Amino acid sequence: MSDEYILETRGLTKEFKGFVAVNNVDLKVRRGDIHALIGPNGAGKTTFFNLLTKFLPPTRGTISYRGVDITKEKPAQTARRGIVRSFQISAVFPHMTVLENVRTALQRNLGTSFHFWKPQSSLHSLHERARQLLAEVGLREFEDELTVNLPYGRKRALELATTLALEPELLLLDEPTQGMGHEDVSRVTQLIKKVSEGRTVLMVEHNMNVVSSIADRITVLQRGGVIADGPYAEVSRNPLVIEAYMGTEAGELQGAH
Amino acid sequence: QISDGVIKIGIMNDMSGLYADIAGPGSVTAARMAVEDFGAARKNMKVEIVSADHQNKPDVGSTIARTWYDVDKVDAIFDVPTSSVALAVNQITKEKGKAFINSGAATSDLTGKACSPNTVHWTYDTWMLANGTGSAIVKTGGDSWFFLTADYAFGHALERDTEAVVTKSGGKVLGKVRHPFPGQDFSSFLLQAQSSKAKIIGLANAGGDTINSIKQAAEFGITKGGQNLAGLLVFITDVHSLGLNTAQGLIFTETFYWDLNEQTRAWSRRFAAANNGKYPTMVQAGVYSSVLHYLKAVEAAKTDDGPKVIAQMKAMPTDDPLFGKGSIRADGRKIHPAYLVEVKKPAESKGPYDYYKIRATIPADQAFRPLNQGECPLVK
Amino acid sequence: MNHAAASTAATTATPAAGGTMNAQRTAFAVMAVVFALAPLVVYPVFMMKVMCFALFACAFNLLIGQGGLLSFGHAMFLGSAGYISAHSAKVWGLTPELAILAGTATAGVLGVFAGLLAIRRQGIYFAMITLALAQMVFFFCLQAKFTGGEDGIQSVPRGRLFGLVDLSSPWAMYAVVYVVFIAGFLLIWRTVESPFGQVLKAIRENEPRAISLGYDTDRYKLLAFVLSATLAGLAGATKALVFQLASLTDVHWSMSGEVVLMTLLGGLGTLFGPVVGAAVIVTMQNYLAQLGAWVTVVQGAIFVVCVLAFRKGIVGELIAWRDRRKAK
Amino acid sequence: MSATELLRIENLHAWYGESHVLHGVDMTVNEGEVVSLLGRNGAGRTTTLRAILGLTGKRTGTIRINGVDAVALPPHRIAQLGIGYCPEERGIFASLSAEENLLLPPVIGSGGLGLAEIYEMFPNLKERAGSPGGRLSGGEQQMLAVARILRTGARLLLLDEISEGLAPVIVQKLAETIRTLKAKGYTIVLVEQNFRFAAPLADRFYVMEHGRIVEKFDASELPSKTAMLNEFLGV
Amino acid sequence: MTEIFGVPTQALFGQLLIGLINGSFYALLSLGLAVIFGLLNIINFTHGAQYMLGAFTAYLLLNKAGIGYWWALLIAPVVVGATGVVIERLMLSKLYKLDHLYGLLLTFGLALIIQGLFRNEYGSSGQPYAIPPQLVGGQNLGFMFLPNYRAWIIVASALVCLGTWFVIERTRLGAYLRAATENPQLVQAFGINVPRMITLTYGFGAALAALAGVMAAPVYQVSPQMGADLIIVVFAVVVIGGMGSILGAIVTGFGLGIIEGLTKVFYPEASSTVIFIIMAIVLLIKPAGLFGTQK
Ligand SMILES: Nc1ncnc2c1ncn2[C@@H]1O[C@H](COP(=O)(O)OP(=O)(O)OP(=O)(O)O)[C@@H](O)[C@H]1O
Ligand SMILES: Nc1ncnc2c1ncn2[C@@H]1O[C@H](COP(=O)(O)OP(=O)(O)OP(=O)(O)O)[C@@H](O)[C@H]1O
Ligand SMILES: [Mg+2]
Ligand SMILES: [Mg+2]
Repeated sequence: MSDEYILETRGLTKEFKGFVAVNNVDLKVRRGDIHALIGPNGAGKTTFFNLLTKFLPPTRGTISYRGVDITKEKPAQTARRGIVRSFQISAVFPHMTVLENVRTALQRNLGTSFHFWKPQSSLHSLHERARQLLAEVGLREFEDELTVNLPYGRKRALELATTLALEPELLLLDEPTQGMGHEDVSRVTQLIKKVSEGRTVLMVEHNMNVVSSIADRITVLQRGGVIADGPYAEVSRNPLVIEAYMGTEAGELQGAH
Repeated sequence: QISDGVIKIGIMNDMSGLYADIAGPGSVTAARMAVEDFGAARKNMKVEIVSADHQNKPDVGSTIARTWYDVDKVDAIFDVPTSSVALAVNQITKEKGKAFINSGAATSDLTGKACSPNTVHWTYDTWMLANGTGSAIVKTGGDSWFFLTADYAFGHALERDTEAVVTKSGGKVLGKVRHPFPGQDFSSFLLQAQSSKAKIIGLANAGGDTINSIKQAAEFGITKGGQNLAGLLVFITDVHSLGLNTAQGLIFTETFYWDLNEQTRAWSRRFAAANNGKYPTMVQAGVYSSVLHYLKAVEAAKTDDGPKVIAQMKAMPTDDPLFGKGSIRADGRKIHPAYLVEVKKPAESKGPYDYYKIRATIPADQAFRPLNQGECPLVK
Repeated sequence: MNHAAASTAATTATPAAGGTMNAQRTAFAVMAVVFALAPLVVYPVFMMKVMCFALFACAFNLLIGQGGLLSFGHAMFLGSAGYISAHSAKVWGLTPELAILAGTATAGVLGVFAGLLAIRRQGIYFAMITLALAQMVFFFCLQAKFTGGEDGIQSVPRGRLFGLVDLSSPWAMYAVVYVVFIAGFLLIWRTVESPFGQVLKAIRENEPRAISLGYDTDRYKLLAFVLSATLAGLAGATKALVFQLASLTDVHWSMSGEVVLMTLLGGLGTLFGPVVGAAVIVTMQNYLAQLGAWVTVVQGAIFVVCVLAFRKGIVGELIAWRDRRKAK
Repeated sequence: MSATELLRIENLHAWYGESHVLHGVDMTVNEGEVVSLLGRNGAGRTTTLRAILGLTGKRTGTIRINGVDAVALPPHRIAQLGIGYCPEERGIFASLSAEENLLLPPVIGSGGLGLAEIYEMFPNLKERAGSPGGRLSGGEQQMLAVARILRTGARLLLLDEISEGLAPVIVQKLAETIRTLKAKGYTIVLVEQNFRFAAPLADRFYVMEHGRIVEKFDASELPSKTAMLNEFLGV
Repeated sequence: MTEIFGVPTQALFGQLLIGLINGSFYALLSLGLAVIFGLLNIINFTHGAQYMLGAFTAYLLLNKAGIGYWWALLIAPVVVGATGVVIERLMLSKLYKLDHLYGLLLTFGLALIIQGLFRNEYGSSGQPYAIPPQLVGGQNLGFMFLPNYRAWIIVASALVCLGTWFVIERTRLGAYLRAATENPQLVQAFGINVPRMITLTYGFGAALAALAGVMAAPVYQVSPQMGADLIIVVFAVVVIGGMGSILGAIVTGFGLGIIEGLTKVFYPEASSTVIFIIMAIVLLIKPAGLFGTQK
């Protein structure tokens, strides 16, 4: 059981002074899936993410990761367990080179992060791995660029590479394609597909093209509660979902993005 | 013989801070006058005066002292208010074998634990203030006290010494309260003093603290209520800035007042003329007479070597228009009379700086701490 | 806002940190030689003062330059360390090296407590909190018995190093201060380049991201703070022996202001800036001593000018100038 | 053409500090029409809008709003010429409640929508009226950002990526809103990533590339332009 | 009569009242700081100097022009506010694009300059300033003698605080201010003249400081240093209240005044540190301060 499902929430609930943002959600994420979380605005998707990553404490309910209850852990802890999130806005270290960005993530496992007496050269051993990761997201040739100077799409790619450096087993992506031009969208979509090999991905996404093309499973939230759950084909036909989320004008359904 | 031909005098004090008015540029003026009156030119002795601001910081002070002695060939340092700086300079002077004649600092350690063959303490010190004010007031009827004490070494010392005197001369201390230093608002402490019903409220603090406590005492009608304030360290400048209205009735001790006699008046007018109208404080007067005496000693000893001059200064009696005849003890303490003064009512004052009524004169031999009580290694 | 601090600091720092290592090496060599030979021409006590403050400023700079945190209360470390080393040398009769050690350690411990409180906020908040904490320490030192209130601890014996070398000779003393300064400087330099330094930079750049990468950022900031405090303490402890006194001056907030001034003038976040800044300010104070209150006016003016027109500071401007030359 | 010209931009250059972003943009917008500004990421569309309001660093060229030269004016005076701006990053004020956000922009012209009208257009907002702006969800913030400027009676609306991050239902709702506004005679500049959203709404299109206008055409020519659009936008 | 920890309740009332009086000054000063911080995100280190300037303006008005307290109460804030406006236009306005720490450093420098200049001119020992004739004397409240002037201080500052709070939290102008605090550019893009708003706000903050200065003149010495140390305490007050929170500044201002007052009775030695200790505790429990919001 706990090895079929990598992440499991039971009765997870978040209230903000009276207002229920996430309403007793039972979610099971199967290991190896790309699991999409969709829903109308204000449904509670981001909040749900924040609960999973401990940026918010739940009001009620439990989160278990590979059978272990992690409800009470600190953000940094869950990160070290292998649950890593990306932010709705791109998160990079602007005044470091692309390579250093990735290296910063790798460095943690070295366990020398508090050693203020060690020379920087002690980090060079990490460069090879860093370059591999950069290659994976197609940033190999940018490794010495200062990150500020990268265009938006590439920043997202870099962010992904940094995230991968942590060897995450579970990737949490909040609207990974937001604010991207179409070629960026397709690049990142392929990227996600690619990196999901041997990993589990849980993502919030409004872009139906993306969802339909790569999601194995979809959960639809509305007003904090789950209204549908299943493979895309099935869910997208669910009248509740169409009414609450996709909208009636079937023509524009696909066209939403 | 005079080292490299000139007698170089350094006036080091606070030129801009809290003590700028009691010492500051005024002290430099006083020193100049002393050199004049001594007639250095006539006796073709070359005397130079340099001055610096120690900003009341011991480390600034000691750097200045060191450079003065090592680099600028200064022979003697004068004035130096602020005990911390004074003690630092005292020690360096001893190290470098120069001379240090202090006028501005209050700490009686200069002639006690820290006394040195290179140092003379000229004008006043805490013991003398405590003793003068304490005993004299008790004698004149103020026999129950409450202390308002600045909560740091200096305040504690003043309080300790005064309390001793008060009890010794038959008065009693009803209570005391320690106020933060520097303080802004003293009203709550004053209320405590008031409810103690003590006849005398002793202000064991200095500068702004004293001024503010006096102001606020007036405001809360404490002085009107029949209690008297005794300042343990008050200068004429403080009275000046408080104004008679607020300060009237305040009692404290000084060793110099411009209106003592013809000589003091004459000199003070000269001084005021040179010091844009401001009358001399006892510190500035002290600088004048100490420089004068120092030069006489140099002349007599025919050297400006520190210890020798100091020894000479101690050997010969002092005599000058401001402090009259006096002497310097083995421990370096300059001995002269002290005056218990009370601030006049506005009505009684004939004009600016006519501030004091002399309530009592404490003869020189009683004014200062007895030689044997100072724990000064020099006196065995 | 903290991030902005970072970028401003970073932009000045990157030229120094990145790329031109050898430039820094030569600069260091020059500095080492200059300080070694200076006492032959300049008054030694003055040079020692410069070195003490230079180390103090470097320690302070470690925090703003790497941590992006501006402390407005660093005097508390300089001062308390001074008091402890003075007290332990005078009253307990410890040998100088032990006295310095004691002082430094105290500053370190104080740093832990102050840090735990201060690092919870950033930017201006941090500045004000450190300032307030320092003020607390000041009042403590003012009232505590052993500090001698405003008299300070006077005539502190310099004693014999390891019970052998008599430090009352200015040369011996100078040698000690020199070694302390160089060692402290090298340690700071290394810290900047170390793995730890990298993490600090990351935190400064984007803290939430650093957290999400699994870094417990507060602990890194705390370590940075404690390091800075300890080194500031080292400077203070040494200074106390040099001047043979410890006084309130070194715990007063105006001292905290001075170290900011030195660093700002020399160049925030640059390696050598604080040293240059300290040298300039100390010299100024020495030669303007006669000017009295004008000293503060001049200092204030320097602040204003630096902030308005000269933000990179002396060294920062030099680096910028060099890079522009390179660019051409 | 006959229609009165509301906005005219000629040879507009704009900089962010050192970096020169707009290299001579030319475009005109007539009273009552909806104009869409298309382009890739970083093409310079947001910058164009910001430059119109004087929110970029340096800028040169001519910008005429109702015939008034705006280049010389500070942002608030430009806005008072009757412009409503909905920024890409939404710019919701976290410390103000949703309603305060809604009521913040001062009324600068007649004929703005009433609060009631707005709330019926965006029910979510009514629901969250009391809660601090910073607490709103991404989408709610987006709706608020649009709603906010409909009150002020500004006649020229500059909308930057308003369909971004919205659920399809809401996107459809916004499309209707735009039509309504157009019917009410508003003039709208629509910066859109999402071509399919803009396509049915706009009367005319401008395509940007590297800070220049590279194409302009009417809705009627749309079919014939798909090839070109594919090339520029990868639609 | 009854006692609390050996202190007669009578006396205690007196002490509470006194605390309240000092609190009024804290409140006024921290209010000014909070207002400035709110909109400019600058810790106005010059605040202490501006407080001093207020007092000196009153002093000079009296001695150079024979203009008395009540007019000074009006003129001094206007004058100092005006200088504030100049400072903002000429200097601070150049710094908004930069990190706020630069604002702190600049104002710190300005404070040094102003205080230094006044020290050169007037020395450190203070100048006297008499209590306005209308307010000399006082009421005997039985448990204490309350000088009329002190009573006036409490009333006046309470009024000023309330007024300011109302304007900022409850009016449209206030909403603009709060919005501009977050995103001035956008607010300006809505058609509001933000630069002027900022300038005036700084001027207003400075004026508040000056007002406190004038009120302080008759009670304390008018001296160049009068603001220097006080301001640090006020900083602590602002931190405790929660930076930028108007209400926080006011409430903690008065509250801490009282607490400090009580400390002076029960454990005077700590009265200079108590505020900082409280700050430490508050920070441990609520890093954003009592009324602050972590941002
Ligand atoms: N800290 C908070 N305090 C109060 N309400 C909040 C808070 N955070 C979120 N909410 C409310 O909870 C609901 C869910 O917010 P959330 O950001 O999770 O929505 P979402 O699914 O991410 O929507 P979107 O797709 O627009 O981002 C929203 O109505 C929001 O207003
Ligand atoms: N604040 C800024 N400082 C410096 N450069 C900027 C800034 N904002 C944008 N740019 C640069 O200006 C160029 C145009 O940016 P702009 O935001 O106008 O593009 P856009 O067409 O709106 O694309 P999108 O909004 O989809 O990212 C980009 O190269 C961007 O990197
Ligand atoms: Mg969201
Ligand atoms: Mg854009």
